[in-house]
Amino acid sequence: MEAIIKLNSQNSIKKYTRSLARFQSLIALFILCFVLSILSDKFLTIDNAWNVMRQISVNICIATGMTLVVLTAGIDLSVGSVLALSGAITAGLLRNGLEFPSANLYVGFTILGAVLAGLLIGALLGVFNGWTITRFKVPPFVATLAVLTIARGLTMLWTKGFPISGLGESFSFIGTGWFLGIPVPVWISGIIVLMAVLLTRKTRFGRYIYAIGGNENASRLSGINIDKIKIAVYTIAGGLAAIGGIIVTSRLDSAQPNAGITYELDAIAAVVIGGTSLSGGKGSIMGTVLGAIIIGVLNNGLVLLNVSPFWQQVVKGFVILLAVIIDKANSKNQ
Amino acid sequence: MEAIIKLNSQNSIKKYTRSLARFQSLIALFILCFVLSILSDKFLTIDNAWNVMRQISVNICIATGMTLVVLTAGIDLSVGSVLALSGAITAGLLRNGLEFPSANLYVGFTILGAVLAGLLIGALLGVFNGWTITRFKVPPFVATLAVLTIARGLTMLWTKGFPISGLGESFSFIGTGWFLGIPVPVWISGIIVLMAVLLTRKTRFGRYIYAIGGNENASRLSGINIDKIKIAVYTIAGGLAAIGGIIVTSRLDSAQPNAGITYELDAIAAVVIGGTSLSGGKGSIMGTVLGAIIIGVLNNGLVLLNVSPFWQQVVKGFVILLAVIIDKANSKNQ
Amino acid sequence: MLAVENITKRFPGVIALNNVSMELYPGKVNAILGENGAGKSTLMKILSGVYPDYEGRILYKDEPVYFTSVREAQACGIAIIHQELNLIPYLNIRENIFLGREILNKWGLLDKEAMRNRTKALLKRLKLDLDPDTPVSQLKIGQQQVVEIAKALLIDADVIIMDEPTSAISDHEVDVLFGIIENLRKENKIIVYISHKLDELFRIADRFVVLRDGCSIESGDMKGMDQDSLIQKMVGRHISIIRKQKEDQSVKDELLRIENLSLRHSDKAENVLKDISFSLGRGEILGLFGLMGAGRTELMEALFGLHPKRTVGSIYVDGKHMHFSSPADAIKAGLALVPEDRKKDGLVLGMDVRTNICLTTLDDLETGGLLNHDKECDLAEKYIGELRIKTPSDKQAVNNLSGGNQQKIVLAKWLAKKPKVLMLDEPTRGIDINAKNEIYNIILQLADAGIGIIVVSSELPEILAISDRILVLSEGRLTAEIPVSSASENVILKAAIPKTI
Amino acid sequence: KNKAASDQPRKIAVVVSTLNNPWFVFLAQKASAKAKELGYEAKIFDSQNNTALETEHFENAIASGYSAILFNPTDAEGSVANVMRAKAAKVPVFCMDREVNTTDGATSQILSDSYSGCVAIGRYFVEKLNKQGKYVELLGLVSDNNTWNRSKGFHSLVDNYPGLKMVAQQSADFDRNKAMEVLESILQANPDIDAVFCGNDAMAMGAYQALVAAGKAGHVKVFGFDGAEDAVDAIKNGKVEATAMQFPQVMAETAAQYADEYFKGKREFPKKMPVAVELVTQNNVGDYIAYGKKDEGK
Ligand SMILES: Nc1ncnc2c1ncn2[C@@H]1O[C@H](COP(=O)(O)OP(=O)(O)OP(=O)(O)O)[C@@H](O)[C@H]1O
Ligand SMILES: Nc1ncnc2c1ncn2[C@@H]1O[C@H](COP(=O)(O)OP(=O)(O)OP(=O)(O)O)[C@@H](O)[C@H]1O
Ligand SMILES: [Mg+2]
Ligand SMILES: [Mg+2]
Repeated sequence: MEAIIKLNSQNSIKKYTRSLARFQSLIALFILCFVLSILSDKFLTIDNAWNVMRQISVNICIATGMTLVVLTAGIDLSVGSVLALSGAITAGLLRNGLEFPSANLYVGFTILGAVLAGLLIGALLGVFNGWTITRFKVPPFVATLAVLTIARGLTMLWTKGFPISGLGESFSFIGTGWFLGIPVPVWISGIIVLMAVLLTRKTRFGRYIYAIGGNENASRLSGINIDKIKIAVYTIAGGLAAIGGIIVTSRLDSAQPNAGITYELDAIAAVVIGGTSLSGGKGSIMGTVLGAIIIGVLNNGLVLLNVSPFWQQVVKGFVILLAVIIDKANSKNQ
Repeated sequence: MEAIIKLNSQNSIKKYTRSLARFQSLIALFILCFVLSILSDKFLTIDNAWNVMRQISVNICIATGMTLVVLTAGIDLSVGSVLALSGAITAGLLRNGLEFPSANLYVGFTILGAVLAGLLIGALLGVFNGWTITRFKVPPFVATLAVLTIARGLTMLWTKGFPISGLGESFSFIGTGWFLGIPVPVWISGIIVLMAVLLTRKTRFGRYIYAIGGNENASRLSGINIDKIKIAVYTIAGGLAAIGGIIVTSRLDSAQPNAGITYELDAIAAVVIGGTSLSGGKGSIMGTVLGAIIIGVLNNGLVLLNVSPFWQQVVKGFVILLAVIIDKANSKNQ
Repeated sequence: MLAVENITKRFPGVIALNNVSMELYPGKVNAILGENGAGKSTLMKILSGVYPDYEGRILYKDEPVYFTSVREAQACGIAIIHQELNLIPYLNIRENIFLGREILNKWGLLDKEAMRNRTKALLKRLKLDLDPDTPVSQLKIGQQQVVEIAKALLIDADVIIMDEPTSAISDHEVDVLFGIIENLRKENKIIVYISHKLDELFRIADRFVVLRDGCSIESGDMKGMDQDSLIQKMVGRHISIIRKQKEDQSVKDELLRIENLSLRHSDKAENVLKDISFSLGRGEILGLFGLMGAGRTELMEALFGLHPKRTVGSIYVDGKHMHFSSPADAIKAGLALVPEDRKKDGLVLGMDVRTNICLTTLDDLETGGLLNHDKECDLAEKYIGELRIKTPSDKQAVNNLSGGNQQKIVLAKWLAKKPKVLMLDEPTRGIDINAKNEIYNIILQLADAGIGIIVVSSELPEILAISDRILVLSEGRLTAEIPVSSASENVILKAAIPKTI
Repeated sequence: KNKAASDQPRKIAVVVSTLNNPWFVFLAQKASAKAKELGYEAKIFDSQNNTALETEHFENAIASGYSAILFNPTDAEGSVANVMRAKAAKVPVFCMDREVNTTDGATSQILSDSYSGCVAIGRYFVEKLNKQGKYVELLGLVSDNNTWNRSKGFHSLVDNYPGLKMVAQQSADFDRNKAMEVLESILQANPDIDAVFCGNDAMAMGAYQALVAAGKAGHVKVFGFDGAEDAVDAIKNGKVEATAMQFPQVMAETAAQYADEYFKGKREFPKKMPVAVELVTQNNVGDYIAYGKKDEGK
């Protein structure tokens, strides 16, 4: 009896320190926020907080998908292009519908229809990624790099290189609206994060993602269908990039053919700053969210302080480095 | 006696098949060249061959360094920015020298001096990469991403956003000259490749690079000084990026502040298409060279054929995918 | 003499060594005994410079020494064969053996020929018939272990530490190794030998040191010791070794039948397994014996659906013809495989104990589509208790557990799956005598519960102790099928030795 | 050599700095369309804002027998070497929109003067703001010297009015989304600004979007540069104050026309032919369509 009580109390202490440990990047974030709030009195305002949240919502969507991919020891470089293509498809269908001159047919699209079509395209590109990676054993880096190029080309072909603008008030709601006092993009990214947390922590699928990244061989021998899980993960990443694309398009009221260029780097940076290991099997969605917030706060802070664009990059590089070093130092002590 | 003979003949057969296997990407390259030479009569000309060689020489410099880094299971995203900064420093020193207004001092630079200064900067940034990675255990992706940003910022600060041009005839020789019937950049990249092949195959240092990438822990247990090797590898990568920067600057007779953007992707693509595994320990310099040639031939070929720029991207993506799939399929049969 | 004084080593949540002292003598084989997790490997790692942070001190030739790196220990003449294989998979044998001590020619470049020749000589000495240029990733685990031994023999060391060098090799190679150890002993080297195979210790060891729970318990001369008292010292209490009650039984109720199974080599046009047929009954324990490289592991893998494209032949489970195109299919049909290489194929090392144990049975641990934390904990606790897995908690990463305990986790994860047929490839490799006993016990219980069991083992006593029937494999062919009642070491060995030699 | 080639149509290369910006897509398409109309084969090369890639395009184009290059340089200095390369190969180069800093490289340069265009914008800016107020400048890519030409042109005028205070100067990379995000953040620090000057129209549209989100549309005046479709529409709807109309179609077609004349033997071309940049405001926007005047080119 005594032993059990002792065990329990030990357990709860451990749990407590562990849950603190999980939020270690918080320390770096706190320091950053602290410094910024000293330097600018505009930083710590509710308005600005919503501002930052809204700005990072797209990166959070993408980075959430990227986290899943990276947890399986993969990588997805195509997200930026997928974002652009999905946004362009949605905008194009919404604006112009689909014409089949040969059949003398015109199909108009509702907002829902156009959005679903955009999502479908994103998911399909994800399936394609997963398929080449699992079926032909193409390294994820190359497979998704190829899709990066292909999707960008398709975007250019679809838009002919010109933005598609004027998508209407109601479509704008997705990117610029507010609901219950919270911006809609924040709702969307929040829900995505919640679902992803649930997925990674509480479902079999999530567990398999970690297992595959940790040891693919052992996972196969444990009866896990590696290919299925991987394809699913890339599909989710594609779908989430598409959601990001729709948010961006809606916010700008315009689909830009060059949207999303280098977004993959931002997303991967959020993932890695958040403590997920690029070799797979280790990391968390909440870490990625923290990583994205750190990047977002940094971008916001540098503009608030009106740091010259030349210096911004230098400062940004050093702060990111410092954030990771602080994080590492802490996780070591613990 | 018989047994020995048998063993030896077996050995030589094995060696033979293995050396064939090493050049497997050649098949993909041959197919590509064959198709291109059918489609365009300009493709298979000596002029065009030098053309392609000269064009890929910068990527080969960078990708050679990248191969070493990737073999240790690292990655170096900073090469593009390092290239820009080194080029800018060399051009700036050559053009304007260094002024110390406080000391009322002006230091002029010879071409050699300016080039060495550029190389030094590249190597120093490499040392910095290696130092943060080994000393603070920052994941290479983040560490070099930070340096990517920092070096780009420093380039902007140094050039104030303007190109530095008019560097003189003799400096141009590095990028545009010919020597013994071969373009100088091709000489430079060729020598670098030779030395890197020697390094990886014939030296202790090279052996340790493979060992670290194959199993870092086991290497440490074998008494290898991991940190030293890693720092050296990043330093080499930085130095080679600097050489690339000097070639680019010399070819254009101008240092562009935005030079080298996304070059890291090209370099990594060459490495991976060449069969080096991003998880380290496996791969070769010659593979990377083949990868770079495939990319270069593809870029060249798509331009020679009258493919529209938008379609080019789509085609390029698919061809890269196909090249890797062909490669994989062959290495499986063997 | 090498002496260790009051060494204490802590890991987060564990005290691996607690005030340990011992003396190791030259010209003697010093055996270190202890249960899994007793701290043997940790102590050896301190001696070889892997862990520079410890309390206490080391005396070598009466001088205090302190190693901050492996290199320093090597320079002092200390060589070690680590328990865990530490080879670089993509490098070849020669490159691995010379890693960190390459021979250079006069240009400062690697002298490949010199290294190849010395490797050849070493391999010959160890009777490993392999080309020095074979990549290590193509070697089976037993061959890799021989390479590890070669690596330690390369440097002219004064102290040679062998941490379970024989866990993955069969008797033939053990004999070779012991021959080498004899020589080293004659050269007055300090030999430290760790093994869970007590019979080996009686053959080779001169002295023993017993560790229990991180403390040094006793040391002395091997002469005059018997197995029971050694076990008593290690475990702290008396245990009796389990043996199966021999009741001659023919296959009652057929569970698994294999007909004409062949397996093509992964890159050569020949068969690794040739025309194998046998059957397994409900509640039967089938022992599968063979020398290293006989193809036992390949047989298990083929049965488990790991090489669907290279396998031909028929598999029947419960009389139903089956085709397995992946392990998932085999698992669905009720098969389970505890693989030979637990690190590579058995465990997700970075994950914790609980997650590893639950990995195969997640579908049973869900409520309403979500994983149920309590059910997971219960399952993990159950097996940690039943198999006496020594771990500070079920949240410990399996990485940090001792080898024996890792093995138990692999076993646990398959027991949780409640298979019809359990295939165990070297299940007691690296496991202490007590745990071995427990595993035998479990195997027998499972058999009583009607599970068909195939045990692959290189240890004849083990095979003889627990099998109902024994199959012998030699060069990919089934050469004998012997009911245990008529089996003896001689008969089995005769069938196992290839005819071509 | 020319004889042999004359059986097939001659080939004209259109090398543009980037296709990631609709303005240049338009320029490239018009140039290639005009060349095709004149009976030539035409192909577009995208330099992706990368001078080194531009060099490759020149080399490839020269090697594969293009007879003229309609050229939109990535950089006034960095592209000099490329133009000289073509000159050495006796391939005439006609620059469009952007200049290269050499007098004897290009056969002719048909230029739109960003600098004076921005001076004009600056003048209108001062007038609209009544010489009084706080404003924000959004720069393009800081590594692009066009960014600085525009900025300098603007400031050469506006900086003479001490009542006009620039409270923030940030880069938004010529990108609509980036402009929106950057201005959103700037508005946090400076909620009371009166105007935003943007280095191109994409950024102007992004800035407008940010103002809408902050509820400040209509209170803050937005100025762009280029004459893109969205901006012209936005000026019509009173969302944006003004932009500077460049005439890509005019420049592209002139360049193609010159190439045609060159092949027909003409060698005397104006070294520099400026195409005026016109100020488009809410007063005269009716005369303009995307990238041009209403009546032109139809
Ligand atoms: N890196 C580590 N981190 C945390 N705990 C560790 C680590 N390495 C070992 N331990 C713990 O230290 C104890 C001693 O382990 P050690 O490997 O020395 O045992 P051993 O006697 O060699 O066992 P075996 O016979 O199974 O090899 C065990 O409880 C183990 O879990
Ligand atoms: N990946 C591989 N590449 C080349 N040869 C292989 C490979 N795997 C197995 N072999 C060969 O197949 C034969 C059977 O090996 P296997 O490991 O199945 O035997 P085993 O009886 O299980 O031996 P061990 O005692 O090592 O487990 C051996 O000759 C081995 O060399
Ligand atoms: Mg041990
Ligand atoms: Mg085996």
